[in-house]
Amino acid sequence: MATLNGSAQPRIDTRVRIGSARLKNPLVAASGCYNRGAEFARVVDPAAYGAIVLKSITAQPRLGNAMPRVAPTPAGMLNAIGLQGPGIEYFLTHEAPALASAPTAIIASVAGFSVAEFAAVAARMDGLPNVVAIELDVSCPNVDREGECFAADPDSTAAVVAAVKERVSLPVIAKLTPNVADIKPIALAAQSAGADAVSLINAVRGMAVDVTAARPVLANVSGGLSGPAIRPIAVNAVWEAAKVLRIPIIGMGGIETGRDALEFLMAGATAVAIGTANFRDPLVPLRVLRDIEKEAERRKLSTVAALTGLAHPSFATKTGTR
Amino acid sequence: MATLNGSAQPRIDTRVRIGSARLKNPLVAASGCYNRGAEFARVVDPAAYGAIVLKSITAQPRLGNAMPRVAPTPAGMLNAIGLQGPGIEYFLTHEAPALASAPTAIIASVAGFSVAEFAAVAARMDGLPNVVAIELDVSCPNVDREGECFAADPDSTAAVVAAVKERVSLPVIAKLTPNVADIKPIALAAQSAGADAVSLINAVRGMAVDVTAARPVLANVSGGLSGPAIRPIAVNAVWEAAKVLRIPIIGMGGIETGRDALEFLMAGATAVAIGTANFRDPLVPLRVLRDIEKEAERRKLSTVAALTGLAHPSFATKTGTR
Amino acid sequence: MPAHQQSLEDATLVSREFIAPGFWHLGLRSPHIAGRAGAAQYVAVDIPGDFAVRLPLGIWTADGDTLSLLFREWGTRTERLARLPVGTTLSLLGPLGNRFTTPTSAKGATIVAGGLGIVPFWLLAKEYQRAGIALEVIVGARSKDLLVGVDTLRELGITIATCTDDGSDGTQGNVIDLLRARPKPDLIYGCGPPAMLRALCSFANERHVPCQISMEETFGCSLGTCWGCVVPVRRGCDQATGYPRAPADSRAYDLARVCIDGTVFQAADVLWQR
Amino acid sequence: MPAHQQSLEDATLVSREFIAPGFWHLGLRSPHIAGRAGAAQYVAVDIPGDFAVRLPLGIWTADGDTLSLLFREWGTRTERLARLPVGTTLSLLGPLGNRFTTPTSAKGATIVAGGLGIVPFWLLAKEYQRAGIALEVIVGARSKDLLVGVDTLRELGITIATCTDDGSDGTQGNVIDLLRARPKPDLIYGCGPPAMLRALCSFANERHVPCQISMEETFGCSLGTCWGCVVPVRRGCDQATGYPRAPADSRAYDLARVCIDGTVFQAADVLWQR
Ligand SMILES: Cc1cc2nc3c(=O)[nH]c(=O)nc-3n(C[C@H](O)[C@H](O)[C@H](O)COP(=O)(O)OP(=O)(O)OC[C@H]3O[C@@H](n4cnc5c(N)ncnc54)[C@H](O)[C@@H]3O)c2cc1C
Ligand SMILES: Cc1cc2nc3c(=O)[nH]c(=O)nc-3n(C[C@H](O)[C@H](O)[C@H](O)COP(=O)(O)OP(=O)(O)OC[C@H]3O[C@@H](n4cnc5c(N)ncnc54)[C@H](O)[C@@H]3O)c2cc1C
Ligand SMILES: Cc1cc2nc3c(=O)[nH]c(=O)nc-3n(C[C@H](O)[C@H](O)[C@H](O)COP(=O)(O)O)c2cc1C
Ligand SMILES: Cc1cc2nc3c(=O)[nH]c(=O)nc-3n(C[C@H](O)[C@H](O)[C@H](O)COP(=O)(O)O)c2cc1C
Ligand code: FES
Ligand code: FES
Repeated sequence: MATLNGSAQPRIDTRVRIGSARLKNPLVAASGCYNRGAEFARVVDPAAYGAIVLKSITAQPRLGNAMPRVAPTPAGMLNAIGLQGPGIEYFLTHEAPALASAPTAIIASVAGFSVAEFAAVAARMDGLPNVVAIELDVSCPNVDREGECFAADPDSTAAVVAAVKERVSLPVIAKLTPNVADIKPIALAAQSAGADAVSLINAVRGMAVDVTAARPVLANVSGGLSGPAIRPIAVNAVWEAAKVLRIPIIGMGGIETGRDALEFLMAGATAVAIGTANFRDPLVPLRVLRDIEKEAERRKLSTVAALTGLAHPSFATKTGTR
Repeated sequence: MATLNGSAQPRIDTRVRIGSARLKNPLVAASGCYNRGAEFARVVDPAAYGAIVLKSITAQPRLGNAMPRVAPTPAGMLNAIGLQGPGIEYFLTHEAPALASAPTAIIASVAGFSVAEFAAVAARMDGLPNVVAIELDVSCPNVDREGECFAADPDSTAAVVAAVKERVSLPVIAKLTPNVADIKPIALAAQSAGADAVSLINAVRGMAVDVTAARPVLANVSGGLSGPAIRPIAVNAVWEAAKVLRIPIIGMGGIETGRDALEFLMAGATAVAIGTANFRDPLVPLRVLRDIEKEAERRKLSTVAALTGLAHPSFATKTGTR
Repeated sequence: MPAHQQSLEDATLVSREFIAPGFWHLGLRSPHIAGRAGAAQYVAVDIPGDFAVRLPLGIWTADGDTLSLLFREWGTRTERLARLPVGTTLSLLGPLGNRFTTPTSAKGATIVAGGLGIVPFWLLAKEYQRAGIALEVIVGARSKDLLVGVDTLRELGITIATCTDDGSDGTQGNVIDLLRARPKPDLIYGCGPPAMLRALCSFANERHVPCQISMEETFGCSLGTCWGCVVPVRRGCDQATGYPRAPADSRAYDLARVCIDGTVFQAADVLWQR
Repeated sequence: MPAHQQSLEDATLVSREFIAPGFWHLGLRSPHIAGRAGAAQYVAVDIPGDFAVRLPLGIWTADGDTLSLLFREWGTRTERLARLPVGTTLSLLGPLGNRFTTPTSAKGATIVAGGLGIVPFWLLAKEYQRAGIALEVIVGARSKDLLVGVDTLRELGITIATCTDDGSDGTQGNVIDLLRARPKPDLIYGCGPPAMLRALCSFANERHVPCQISMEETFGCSLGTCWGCVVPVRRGCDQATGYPRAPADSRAYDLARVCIDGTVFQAADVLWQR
């Protein structure tokens, strides 16, 4: 099991709050990138993360898209997994029990194609062992509204959040898409509907062409771009949302180093999620946490939470909640 | 003056058409990245480009944004130049005459903050020496409509294009922003309003935080992300627009190699523009053109134009115009 | 289970050999991974440059503290890898994936490789030599210049039949033609392009010959967590596919991950059409 | 004009020296650029990795076919550069920018450098030595560990006065304090952080001492085409600023590009506030 040289005892308080959930540190393994951590356990202790977000679960089993489903791109990758998954029934029977021995806090993730589906699946996640919050992947097409993506529209986003909030007691996190002209109205709609936090950002729509074969690389044609390439887009989304929100933000998109994570925290995020970078360097949570702690120390801060919004003018006037 | 080893005589027809304009090859130097080519002439012959798009010109002189205005990012850069420029009067008196000795065809670029400003500036560009088309940078905030970006809205985009078309005889190219949920309605609005082509894409909104100073790197906070990082986003925009458009597309965003340019052509672009890559490798147009020609040869095509849309199902049913 | 002992190791590039146009052979000092590498296992290489995901490459030879890679310049990552100077430090993750198994009862086996599908077989050949079991090897490619690694395998003292589509080396024809022309094998191992593997599976399944194939897909994580590399396999087969399963009501298969449930699958378990 | 003879050159890294924590000295064989480098000129380096724009670094020494760079690990690009093995090929574009000028009539001059602002002065000192003109050098930094390159400059046989904010080397105080304590110089050259340069310009302008400063900004293109690196300068000054000019009606200045109109500006021409 790998550890990092020079990572001394934490001298500062790394805990953060996401609604009523307390995470031991602000690092979250992003949905769809970490399973429950078991595959990584051979190289790194997944307990390095303050929480692990599960792959999004749908009502029905889904086979996902045809192959190829992933493609490397400059400083990033495209994926079009297509929400492959066993569906909520199988998940509850065969997988949820194992959450009792999860290495760290778990955030369940729900995806759906109608408001009712979100609410029904989320309700069944409430109260599972070690699950401290529920994230809603509202970046899928809304079949109630002609297939437009939920998170492209404030009303659809609000409808999902409100319906879920009615059914669950855990904190609810709305995960928004960057494929919009302005993230602020969507984030505000989520907040008004009762979201306890927002996750920013899901992958950015993109595609690649295989010029030898003269066809799209992905069988699904387009996919989601993740990795360092999208970091400036993601930091901007967090910054914009932080202008208008009271609820905490979980920032993500291309985090590979402590410096990258600090960009998000200083732009207004309370926690950060790491996805693609785990594939390149499984030790990434150790490095990032060590470097965040160092920065807090350098600034003579006693908590990591105090880094939130340091670069953001809005935070000069805000108080406590984050 | 550098040339490339092994770049033999073109054996295939590299010419392309953008409306009534004929370019000797499909490579265009992107707006804001090449001036008129003079600075590059010490290292490479700017005539390698089929056309050079000038930096966008506004009605009034503009000082642009405060410094810093650029920042490196993973596989890209951010810029927030802020349309610095001498304004149309100065341009016409002091700079336009030199266009008579331009190394290749020139595409003038116009930016404005109202429909009237676009039309007035574009009208004065019509008929300048060597200028073969006019590109409209509709990615600036629209003061007529509460500062929303023109290209975020189909109607604003159409209004600009229509107003300009009434005043100029040269082909008009609408340059659209990727910062929208769906590029198709905007591209269609430009086409219906009479645009002869669209340029896709302008830089993607992003930002970076200087974590040492705990403030945004750019004085303007956010800027435009360009370079290889955005290529999958740009290729996707071209692919989407090509589904619905009849007019040609100039594709751009992160092109550094022939393979990159081929992605755009095969996704449906008739020409491609290169911006940021000139900064890293001034020889980029030579390399890209050679490799595009090689690919056309490998496929036994007699024209580069025949590469357009090769990967795109819509092109199987389309004819001639591109 | 030895296949699950993996390391994240900083390897040193110790040799770099151009073997044919577009083909390279790299030697890497990587004691932990080399010491544990099994046939059909691979490493995930963090190529320096603007790459956010690792590149999976099969382990060709492994001897003492050194392993080697045999690869083609396919695209940007392999081109970059081919140009790194000796002395470069490269982060490797491995050995990854399961292995070809060598049944102790085997009387003999036939290896069928297409092009770079030869990669997993140097280690397998060594295992067979150690076990003293007879092995015959068939390697095919489109043409002579795409037949690489054959000499290295011959150096082990193994007899190899080659074939090419254009007859530029060995018999003219493909590996299945060659296989058909021989006595029915007891056991087959296969690796190569999808079309070849598919034909090989039909061949083996029709004749009820046990056959193990090593498959390839574009990988994202190489670790089993992104679900980017799935292949449909018969439900209830050998592979511990983990979740998610195909919907029980509609399809009689699971989606297995090539990167971690494979790369080795039983020919009888792989379903070629969805 | 020699400053305009630029090359795109594949240079070889021939030496790599750690000179103080975070500071590095690299030697590069780059005959075309080294042969033409002038004081205050720079190279734009294409750092291998995920970087879309070149990194500008001042030319420290240039001797025969080799030039050297003296730099600090500021961030990702300089960190990467510091870790490249000797033997690496690096694409350089240069020499870029204008140069310090050495008036033939000069009786003597004073160099004022802050921290890494020492970089342009090795080449300038050589020029002065060749011309046989007296030179005095003042170098300051926050503390001793940030004073780099001083020994190399002393090796040319030049007397150097140092100062540090904390008194850990030389006089305690800043370079302007030192300058004030001396007889009025005939000519000043300056390079260093913005605050120092600004103070230096006030000092020189108030006393009507001719003063040339080499400035720094974050660069995009390093070629004069992206307008990412501008500084306001007095209208009608020496610098050929090219377009675009500031609006004639409202402001009495032009925006000059540091990368190509500079990096050297006359202290009397630079406008520090907009
Ligand atoms: C487990 C595993 C083991 C592997 N072992 C080896 C090995 O030992 N040696 C080796 O050379 N490769 C091996 N590969 C294949 C290699 O990982 C891929 O070819 C990879 O895509 C090359 O990356 P790239 O960035 O250089 O090219 P890419 O940019 O990914 O591809 C460039 C172009 O090449 C085409 N292409 C890429 N790979 C292939 C392929 N395998 N077959 C046909 N066309 C292709 C693409 O369609 C594209 O047009 C292995 C793959 C896996 C999953
Ligand atoms: C013409 C020119 C010549 C130069 N010559 C040299 C040289 O000879 N030696 C040298 O060491 N540098 C030199 N620089 C500065 C160097 O190019 C920049 O510092 C560059 O930003 C470093 O890139 P990076 O990617 O490593 O760091 P970045 O990622 O750009 O910066 C990382 C962090 O360091 C801070 N930072 C970066 N640069 C500076 C700076 N110069 N001063 C204070 N804080 C900074 C940033 O604010 C940021 O917090 C020169 C710059 C120019 C324009
Ligand atoms: C292979 C892969 C699968 C993903 N699956 C999901 C998913 O099921 N639900 C979800 O909300 N986000 C999913 N994401 C998005 C990530 O959680 C994250 O928002 C995005 O990748 C940006 O972060 P990164 O750059 O650190 O990877 C997936 C990302 C990847 C790369
Ligand atoms: C420094 C800089 C300045 C730019 N200025 C303009 C501009 O004035 N008008 C415009 O339409 N696009 C401008 N662009 C956008 C480019 O023309 C191009 O659309 C974008 O950079 C994507 O291409 P690239 O990745 O090849 O650079 C600018 C881009 C850069 C990097
Ligand atoms: S490559 Fe990620 S699961 Fe196989
Ligand atoms: S850095 Fe581009 S103009 Fe100076």
